[in-house]
Amino acid sequence: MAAADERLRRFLQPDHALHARRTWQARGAADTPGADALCEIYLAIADEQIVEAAFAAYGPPIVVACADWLCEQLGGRTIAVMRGLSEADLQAALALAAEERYAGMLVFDALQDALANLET
Amino acid sequence: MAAADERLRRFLQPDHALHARRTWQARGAADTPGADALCEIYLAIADEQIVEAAFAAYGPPIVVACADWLCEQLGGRTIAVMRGLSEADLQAALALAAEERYAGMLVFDALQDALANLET
Amino acid sequence: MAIYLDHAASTPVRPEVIEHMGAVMSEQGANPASAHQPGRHAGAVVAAAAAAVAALIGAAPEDIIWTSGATEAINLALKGVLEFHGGGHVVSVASEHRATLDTLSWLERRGVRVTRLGVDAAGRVDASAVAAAIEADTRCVSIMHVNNETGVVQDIAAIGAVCAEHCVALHVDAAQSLGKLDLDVARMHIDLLSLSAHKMGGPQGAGALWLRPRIGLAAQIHGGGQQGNRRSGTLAVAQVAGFGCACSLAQAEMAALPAQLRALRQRLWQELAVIDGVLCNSPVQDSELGAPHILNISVPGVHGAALLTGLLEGTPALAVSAGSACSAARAESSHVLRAMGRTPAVAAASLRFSLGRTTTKNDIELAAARTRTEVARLRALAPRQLAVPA
Amino acid sequence: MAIYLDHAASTPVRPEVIEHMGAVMSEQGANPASAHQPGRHAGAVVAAAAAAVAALIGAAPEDIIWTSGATEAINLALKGVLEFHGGGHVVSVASEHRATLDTLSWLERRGVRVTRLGVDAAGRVDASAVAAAIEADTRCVSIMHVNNETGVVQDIAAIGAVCAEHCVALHVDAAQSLGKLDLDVARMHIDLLSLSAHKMGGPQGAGALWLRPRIGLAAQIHGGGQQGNRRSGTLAVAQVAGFGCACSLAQAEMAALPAQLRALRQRLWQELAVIDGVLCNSPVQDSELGAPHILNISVPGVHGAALLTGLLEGTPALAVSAGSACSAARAESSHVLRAMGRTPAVAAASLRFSLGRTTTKNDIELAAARTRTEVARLRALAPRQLAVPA
Ligand SMILES: Cc1ncc(COP(=O)(O)O)c(C=O)c1O
Ligand SMILES: Cc1ncc(COP(=O)(O)O)c(C=O)c1O
Repeated sequence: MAAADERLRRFLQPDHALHARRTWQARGAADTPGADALCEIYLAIADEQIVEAAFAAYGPPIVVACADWLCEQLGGRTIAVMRGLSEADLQAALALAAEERYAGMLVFDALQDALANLET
Repeated sequence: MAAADERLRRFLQPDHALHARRTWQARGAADTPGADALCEIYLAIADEQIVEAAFAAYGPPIVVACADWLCEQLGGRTIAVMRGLSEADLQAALALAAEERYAGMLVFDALQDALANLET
Repeated sequence: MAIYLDHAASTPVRPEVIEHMGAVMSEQGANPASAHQPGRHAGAVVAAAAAAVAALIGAAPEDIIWTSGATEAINLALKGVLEFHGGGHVVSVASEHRATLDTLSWLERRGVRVTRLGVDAAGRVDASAVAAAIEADTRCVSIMHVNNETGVVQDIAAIGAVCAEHCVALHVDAAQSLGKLDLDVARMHIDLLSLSAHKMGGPQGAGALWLRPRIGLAAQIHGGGQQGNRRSGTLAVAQVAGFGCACSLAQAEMAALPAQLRALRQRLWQELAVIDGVLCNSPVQDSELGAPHILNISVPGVHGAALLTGLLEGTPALAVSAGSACSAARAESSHVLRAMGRTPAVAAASLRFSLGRTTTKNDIELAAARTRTEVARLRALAPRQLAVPA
Repeated sequence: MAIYLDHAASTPVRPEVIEHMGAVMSEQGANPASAHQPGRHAGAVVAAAAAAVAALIGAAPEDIIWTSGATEAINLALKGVLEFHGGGHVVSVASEHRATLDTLSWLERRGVRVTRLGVDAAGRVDASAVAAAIEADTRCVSIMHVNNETGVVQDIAAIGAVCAEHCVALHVDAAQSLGKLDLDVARMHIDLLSLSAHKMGGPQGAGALWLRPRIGLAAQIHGGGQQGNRRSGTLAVAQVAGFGCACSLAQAEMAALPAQLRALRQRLWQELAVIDGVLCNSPVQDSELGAPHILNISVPGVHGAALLTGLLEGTPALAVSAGSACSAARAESSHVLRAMGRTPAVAAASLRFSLGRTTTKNDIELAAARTRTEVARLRALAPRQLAVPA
């Protein structure tokens, strides 16, 4: 029940939606094969540390909830620590059902893409 | 509706059930093929006139109603007039359905039997 | 007002149930299949009702399939199992309710083979006869718990053990026993159980089929896919809630109601036993063999239709029923009594008195007195050779 | 409390109906099949209800067969006609309700041939297409009056004339039109008509099949032989009475209610039409083509499941439904909208608002405002390339 409430809250009132109040150092995107869900992750970075992360997303509510959860985890972490973050954590935190796993993969794919963009 | 009421009244409270308050000059009986209904007609006769008629019956309610109706018709009639009485009158008076005609035939058969017994 | 002793045909809805249904209808307007909040509230009402029904039969709520009554449940059980298996063989009993017998005839016309076991003079079927009738492709044994005409109780636990041993699904028609006799699907080895609400204080038009998990069943009403695709059609939330409410009330009274009914029925039989020649078609002597609420008698020497009409239309009017209101000559007398070996004439002159929670001692005494009077009147009307009981 | 705009899924039972059903349950405890006085009283209640339902469709009361809802009625109509004829061919339409489509698929697996006609962009089927599809052994044409997702109205009178000319029975699913549009079985040449009570103020779990005399129909639920052997099972007297009561009330309001609903729906559309790119899937322009109570829209560029969840769970909560809550990617979007030629993505992003007798102008305005806000929120959340409608 707690996970269900959290999922709903993150969908209805995400704290980490993309905004224009700062410039972002990296942007990554991913989509699902059927293109029914899209996710972008934006990172603001200073001194090897993520100052803030934000997302834009199109898809079922669980996609928004996953993106919001991920951005919350990212804020304040060093890039090294962040690399240790796993999909399993997300699955556990939001109690993803088997048919919802794609949402977790999607937001992590977007994050990987952002990191790749950062490195280049 | 009137006929339905009359049928029910004659079954529940027949006026002409057999009683022992007088002697009867003739008795006739009839039954249905399956023996599921039986009727006896009793006649008390004086001066070629039927003083009173009564019945005994076993069978569905309609048999009792028909017997009661017939006995009422018979009372006070001369034997000659009585012979003019027909099953059609009974069918009309009690609104017999096709599957109830047997009851009319049954009581008239019992009457014929009584008249035959009278003549011998 | 007629003296109502036809509770086995339908018993009045309990006031608590009427009130609950009214509240549900006033507060819950939604379709329980809907994802929105009002829909989920309606769904919660259904879930609570499922828990109440399931508790009364020792089952899990999720295995309840709601139907429009026991007739539909029985049709679903028998057609559903046989369609799932693509045909086969069924074992049942000659004295079952029409819902079973007519469904089996329908299946027979489609190639299903049906064995209809006979019953003994008390109306019981033997578990060993069931065992002997099971064939290699027997898909289902279908037996009623309590007979609706005589109240005779079948030994479901023994039959269930036989079915379990042979790995054949057992379907039980419990329309007349729910809330009157203990029902435990695990202990009795039942696989499918048909229930009806209106025989035990719930609303007419509500019933259920309980289905043991993993029993294969093909749906019989197709459409929106409600109830896990086992029975389509919008759920009747208030009906289901009323059924659940009646089950909760019944469960609380299981300790007292059967004994109360049994005592009244015993009293009724005492008062009717004085009728010359009267026969009892219900097992009144042995309280294990007879359901508490049904007393079936035959009155030889009195025409069945006349007796019934006399009681129904006389004063005070009784509301009772006949095994069959039809005449013996037309060979339409009760198939149940004939299966028990009664002659057509005796079967035709039968009366069923059935008692309910609201039945009083006064009802019983008035009904017995009225019956005695009517029998005496009809016997007096009959020709001499019939005046003594046949 | 959610703003309830899902009356096409189920509309609240009218207070008069609840009261009437409570009175019937309190006063009538008997089985209407019983010969005794309480049974006859129950039978009279049923007869009065049949008269009320029949009056609303221009039919005779004795031709009403009571069922547990439109789903059962549709199953009975289609299976009953095809079983009676021992197979054959059926003509129907791709955008029918699941109760029709799934029953036809079941029949197809048993050798019945089915033609499913397409519809135009508005969702209408052409009477000439029906005529062209009729074959020598066509037993039945089955078409819904009002589509439950879009509200589009089929020209039943024209289709009925075609069927009459070809001597083929016409079955109409009127679950969504009863009490909202004129229904006249004679004028429209209807032979079988499926009805549901809970879409028009009656109880859930009550419905009827009206059957033109002399149309051959095989029963689908077997048993006690109630309803002239056409549908067995104890009649649910209170349910039937509630349905009858709802029909009487509806008949008195037929002059006013449709116009009232139509005006509210028009208002709702005006308030939603300002959404960038919004598409209307209901024929709002032509009042002949659309039922008064249904408005279906698609909002491109917004994910359907997100929009629905946002509306259902946000504040104030709306109770609306989607043509389908499933995602376009899984190709499970509304079969109705896809039959009308909408892309899967557009079909997946659809919302159905359905209005009822109790809907107020305030409901409409709040719902429209809430929808606009939610669409704006979700569009703002979406990646740039999607921020403009697709
Ligand atoms: C033993 C038995 N089975 C089945 C039924 C049918 O139940 P329902 O009236 O709920 O269809 C009844 C009652 O009519 C019954 O007594
Ligand atoms: C057009 C249509 N047909 C049939 C049905 C099924 O009706 P019921 O819920 O009474 O089974 C519905 C509603 O679900 C409907 O909208």
